[in-house]
Amino acid sequence: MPEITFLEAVNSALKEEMHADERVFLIGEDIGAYGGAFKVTGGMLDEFGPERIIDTPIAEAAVIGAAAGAAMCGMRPVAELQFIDFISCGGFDQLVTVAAKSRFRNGVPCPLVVRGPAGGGGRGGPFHSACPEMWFVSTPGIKVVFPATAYDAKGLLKSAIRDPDPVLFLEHKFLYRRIKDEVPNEDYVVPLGQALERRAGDEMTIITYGAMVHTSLEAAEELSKNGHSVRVIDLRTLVPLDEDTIVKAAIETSKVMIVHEDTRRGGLAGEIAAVINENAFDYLDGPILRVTAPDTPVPYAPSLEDAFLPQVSDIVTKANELLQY
Amino acid sequence: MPEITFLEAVNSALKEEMHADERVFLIGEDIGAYGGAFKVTGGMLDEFGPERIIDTPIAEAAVIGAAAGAAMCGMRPVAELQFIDFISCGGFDQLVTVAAKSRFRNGVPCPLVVRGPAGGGGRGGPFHSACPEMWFVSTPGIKVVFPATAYDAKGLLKSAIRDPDPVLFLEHKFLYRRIKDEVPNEDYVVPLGQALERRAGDEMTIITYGAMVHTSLEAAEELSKNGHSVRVIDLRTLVPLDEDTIVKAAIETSKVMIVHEDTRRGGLAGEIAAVINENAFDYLDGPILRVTAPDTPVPYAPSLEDAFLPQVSDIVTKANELLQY
Amino acid sequence: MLLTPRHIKASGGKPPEADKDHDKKAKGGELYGHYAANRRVLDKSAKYFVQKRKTSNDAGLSKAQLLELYRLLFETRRLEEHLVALYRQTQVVGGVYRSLGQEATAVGCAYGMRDGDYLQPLIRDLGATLTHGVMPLAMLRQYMAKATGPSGGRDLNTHFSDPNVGILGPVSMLGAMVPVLAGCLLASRFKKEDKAGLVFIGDGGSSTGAFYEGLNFAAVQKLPLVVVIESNHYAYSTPTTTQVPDGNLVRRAYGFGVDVSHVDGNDVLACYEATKLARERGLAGEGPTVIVSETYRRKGHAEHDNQAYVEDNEIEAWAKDNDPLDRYIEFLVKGKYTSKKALEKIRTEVEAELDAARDQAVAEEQPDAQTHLQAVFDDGNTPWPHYETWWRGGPTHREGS
Amino acid sequence: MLLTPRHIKASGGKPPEADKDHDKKAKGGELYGHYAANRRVLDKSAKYFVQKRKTSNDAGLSKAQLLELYRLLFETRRLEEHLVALYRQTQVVGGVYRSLGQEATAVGCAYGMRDGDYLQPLIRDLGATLTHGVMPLAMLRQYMAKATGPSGGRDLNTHFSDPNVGILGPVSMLGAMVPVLAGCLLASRFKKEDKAGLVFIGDGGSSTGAFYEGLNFAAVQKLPLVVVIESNHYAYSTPTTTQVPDGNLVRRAYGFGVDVSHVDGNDVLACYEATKLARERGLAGEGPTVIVSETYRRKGHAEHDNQAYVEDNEIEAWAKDNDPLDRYIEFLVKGKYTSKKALEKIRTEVEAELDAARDQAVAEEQPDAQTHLQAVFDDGNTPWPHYETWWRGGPTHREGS
Ligand SMILES: Cc1ncc(C[n+]2csc(CCOP(=O)(O)OP(=O)(O)O)c2C)c(N)n1
Ligand SMILES: Cc1ncc(C[n+]2csc(CCOP(=O)(O)OP(=O)(O)O)c2C)c(N)n1
Ligand SMILES: [Mg+2]
Ligand SMILES: [Mg+2]
Repeated sequence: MPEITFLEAVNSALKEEMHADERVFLIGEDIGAYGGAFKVTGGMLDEFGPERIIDTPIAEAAVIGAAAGAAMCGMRPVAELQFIDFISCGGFDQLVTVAAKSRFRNGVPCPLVVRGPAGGGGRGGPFHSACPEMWFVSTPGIKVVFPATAYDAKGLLKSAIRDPDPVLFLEHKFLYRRIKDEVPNEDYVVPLGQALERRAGDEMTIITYGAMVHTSLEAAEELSKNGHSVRVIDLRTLVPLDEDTIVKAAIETSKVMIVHEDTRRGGLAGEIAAVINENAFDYLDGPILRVTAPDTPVPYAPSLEDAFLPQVSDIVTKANELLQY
Repeated sequence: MPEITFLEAVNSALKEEMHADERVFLIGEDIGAYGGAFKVTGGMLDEFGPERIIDTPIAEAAVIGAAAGAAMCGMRPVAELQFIDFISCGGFDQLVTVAAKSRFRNGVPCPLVVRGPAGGGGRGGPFHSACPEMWFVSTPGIKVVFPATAYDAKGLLKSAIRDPDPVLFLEHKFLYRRIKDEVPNEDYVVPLGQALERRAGDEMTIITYGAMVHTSLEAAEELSKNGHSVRVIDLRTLVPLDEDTIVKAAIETSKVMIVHEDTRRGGLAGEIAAVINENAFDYLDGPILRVTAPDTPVPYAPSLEDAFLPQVSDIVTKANELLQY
Repeated sequence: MLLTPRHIKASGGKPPEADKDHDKKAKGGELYGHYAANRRVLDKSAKYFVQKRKTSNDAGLSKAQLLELYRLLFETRRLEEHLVALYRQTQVVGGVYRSLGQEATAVGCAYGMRDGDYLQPLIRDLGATLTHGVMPLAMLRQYMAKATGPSGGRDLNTHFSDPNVGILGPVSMLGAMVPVLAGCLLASRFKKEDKAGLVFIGDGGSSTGAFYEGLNFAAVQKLPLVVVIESNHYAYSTPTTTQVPDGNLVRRAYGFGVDVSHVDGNDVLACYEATKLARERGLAGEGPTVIVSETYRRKGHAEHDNQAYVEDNEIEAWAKDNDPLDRYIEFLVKGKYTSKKALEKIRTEVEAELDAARDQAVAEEQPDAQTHLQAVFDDGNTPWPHYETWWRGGPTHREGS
Repeated sequence: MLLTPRHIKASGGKPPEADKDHDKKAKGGELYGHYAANRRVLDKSAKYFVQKRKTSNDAGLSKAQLLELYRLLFETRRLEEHLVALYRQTQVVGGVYRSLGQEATAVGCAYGMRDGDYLQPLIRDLGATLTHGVMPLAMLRQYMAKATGPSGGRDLNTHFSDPNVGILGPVSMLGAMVPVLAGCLLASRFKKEDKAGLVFIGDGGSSTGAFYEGLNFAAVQKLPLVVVIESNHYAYSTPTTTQVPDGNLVRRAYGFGVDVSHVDGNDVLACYEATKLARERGLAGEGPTVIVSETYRRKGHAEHDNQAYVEDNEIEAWAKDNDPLDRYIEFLVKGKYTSKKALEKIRTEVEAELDAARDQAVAEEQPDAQTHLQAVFDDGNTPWPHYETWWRGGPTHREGS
């Protein structure tokens, strides 16, 4: 199996799905000749032509709206946002209003994928570093995917494209060229809604997703040096949330910590805390704790962004607190 | 003290603040001659003239964007959305991007208020019934207020207008003409960030806000008939969240249930569950439970909407479960 | 005098200019269809629109088609009256939004499309919905939130979709459906279907960013999209002059670099013809057309609105002198296309059909939460009434039917 | 030949039409400022813009003002070159976005405003920022994320604001600042201040819904807003013809019902004059003006962009024959407004200032998270550098200074 980067994995998922299914097309800004701001769609214009790789005006309501319309009419559009931050513009309404509610309102499926680079660490400042997942996790009707590895990125994107409902697919830009995996040449999918245990452990569990999977694994490794056995669960999909895996971990390890890059208030950690309370309260031997970014916009200066982003040491400190509880 | 409706309370807060502070002005759709879709600004055009009661095109990015610009330049704008649902359109970006980040980015305060009718029960269907609070609770930089009584609506709106930061002020439309309170004629404020114990109790606590305060109080009354003593806390402000009152209730009653009209996944209940875990885990005698709307858009038919909205009986049932835990 | 819609080419054609002689010409009746009429929004008298005008028949419609149009106009008006009556009996859930006085735009424009084309009606486009093929019974069910209605009680009014028959129900967020329709037409391009799209928007809704982004995208992509701006003087209570400088919607449309048609929106044949031509141009690869339809909303925004913001006599003047049905009847009878008796027969038939539909709909049930609060995602549950239960098909005589 | 910007009145004036003789006229050099030039975006040669043209001086500027403009143009270009050098040394955090070849628009338009007016520059408007009164040192600090920079390291590039001196830094979301500037001008109206606003937008950014809603609102409210569309052929890699039919930004602007000025964006005096006039009209109550500035982005979107999508020789042709600094020097020297030596002196002064500023900024610290990750809400912490630390005031000779 070849080793490819996260970015190449996304690219090859797009290409393979476009070859396999003529209903799949791409739409977005600068995705054609330029190959996208991060070159995720590099080379695809030559391969598929301007009819299937549609460059648009700077108009996210048009990008996502047109994708939604095409999806309702039987296509399988994949819309790219140059940075996922721009989802707050006109396209927001298209996703939460048009796409998310279509099936419920009148049984018309709207199988579009909106994908784009998310997350910090790239010194992008307040408008190029967002983790906007909670706007959509809290909106019924949108699936939300946030992969951590190249293998998952490819397998999950394929699932997302084949899924009969709207999917927001978040690609952590810090991982694009930093993460390499062995990825099969044969077609495969990673099903939506299945978390993965990335590291076994029985003293406590860290539940996390996206780039924080790697930070959490480092932290778990460090904790193991002091003899601690920490399970690390990579959610991979936030909607549907794999409650079974979460609850099982809570029952088996009795201590749970949630780590996310997103800011704290209203973050996914709260939802997980509620789910565990409802399903595994009796098994808890300590409070469900959170390590998250603070409630500020993402700052620009490296000194600030590093303080903003959860670091290995933050996780280790909080984990020790919980382990000693 | 005169008894006035929730709607009249909002109206009089706006009027009094406009009289007291010439920097205050209103901007929105049909708020002038028509007095707003719900007549909240009725009569104000005559009193203050078209310069201070600005009717706009149907363009929420313009409404909130212009309010944000004026706020940065020293005014105290109050923007009305005809229904808060339309916050998903272009105005969303203005609120989460321009207004919310202004102070953090460069120390420029952006003291605007965005207010509008929220919530279900009015048979408004999927696009006129929203509880969109979590989009903003999860976005650093916006305060979120959701009053339950006429007295609070007036006092909190005054606080919101005087607050140095952006505030989203949600008015539950079901309460507009159904709730009447004694409201003082003299100027008063209800400070942001302070929850209120609406009913004393020591066996368990229901934490809630908005229209669900009334539903929860009814449920508590019903539970009391079986001898149960249930505390009911009205959050009033979701950001800043009154963590002290929440934690104190958890410590004192050991059992906590959260009730909200908003849908479940990613709702405020999760955040509260996390806060309690972090601060009062040892005191809990049972899991933190949730009664919320299900994860669907708000349906139109009365039969469906009634099933969607949490009812007294839903609360009682879940409370009994927790009481017996 | 042939009253054809005024057509402004995207490039090369004369764009609109302010007309200093407006008032003089208006008095002389010359200004028919001229954009400057729109400035009368500011006026108290609405005199311009009160000019007696006939309705053209250079549209080349057969007698059967002309009568079919009348049937649809009448059906639209009467169905709305039924809805108001049901509203007063608290049978309707939520509000009723009338199109009284502007039925010609909804019906005429929709009649200019063909079966299979995409139609996106707004709340005031009941007539377009009926014309494109929805059963009156379906609308009654929808307004009364019945389980049998097209959205199974989950959504209201014209808010129901089935792309298989080309109906794309709106969301309430104005403007949002313009990019969505552009997307439908992208899909048709992929599938090599010969489909065009018709999307309605209000004078108010045309101020939204979504409208701008969507129409511009369709223009750049040269998609066969027909956009009808229903310029009915008001957006809720707001006059058109608050939506766009001088209330000039034609200039606004011109800025998109698309063809613009400026028509008398109370002339059902002008609306029909403008749409038909726009559709053909679109399918010939010439891109979108915006039709600015001048009409007037004689009722309030919804039944609860008492229209206190409207000048005295404005409504009465429009009702008396520029009712789209009255005008059309006059044209049909004076032009000897039909007899009063034939029209009476149509009315009797429609009345009977609507009475029956109402009785049936009233007797039906609201949806059960066990079966109708599901399927936010595909979960194997498909409790929606299939379009075959609410679709009667396009009108018999419509071209291409 | 006086080269004044072409001005199109919102009402009554001649709106743009397609010009069949475009190519002929363009060859003859007649088409100066004509909107049809914009269609050359499609062309490979960019020949039209290569026409040798002079720069006018019917703008009525004094010698001191003319030299001040030169200083600002040169300072802008050199400061960007410093930033590129620092970027290569990994001293800059994030990217560098050049305005090479389009400095005349940023500087000229900003020079047409007055101190206290609101200015909203975008990433490519460093020149406007300097012209309005920001210190080069502040920009260096900002690009290197220093605690001493205007945003204290929290945000980047031109993203810093202080309404007290009229600087409204953008958010990255294109178009979003147009309604915000309209709001600033509402505030000035309330306060009875005589302030106008200047907001920059790209050809690409003018496709956004926020731009549409904001400009339309300003137009309906007749606010004194000057909108400069920097038509520089590209939005990232996307040509203007993908943003708007025929790449026709003048027609797009005309649709808003505002005055439109179409100028040679590489002519600093034309930009100055168009802005000055637009500002005056705005303050006289005539509402917004859109200035469509024809220019060319000679560098990639940012330093990492290799411009593979650009046709051969396009950049070279613009550099050789239509550099805004070269043109202006030629005008100044041939017109005997100054000597080569005087210009050389200016350059030497600017170089020294910039060197000193760079050395100072490089030596400074990044912000401390203890003090700079606070105050999302008003919490008594105000760690932002006050504008007095980054503001040198408007240029000495600018009108109204
Ligand atoms: C984006 C958005 N903002 C506000 C509203 C509330 N609203 C519903 S209808 C309406 C007036 C619409 O006027 P117009 O577009 O002229 O259509 P008409 O009712 O005249 O047919 C308004 C403001 C909405 N539905 N969507
Ligand atoms: C709403 C929005 N969508 C996308 C982007 C990403 N983006 C940043 S700059 C840019 C190109 C801008 O082109 P243009 O407006 O022509 O300005 P120029 O760079 O040419 O000065 C794009 C697409 C953005 N900043 N905002
Ligand atoms: Mg209207
Ligand atoms: Mg550009």
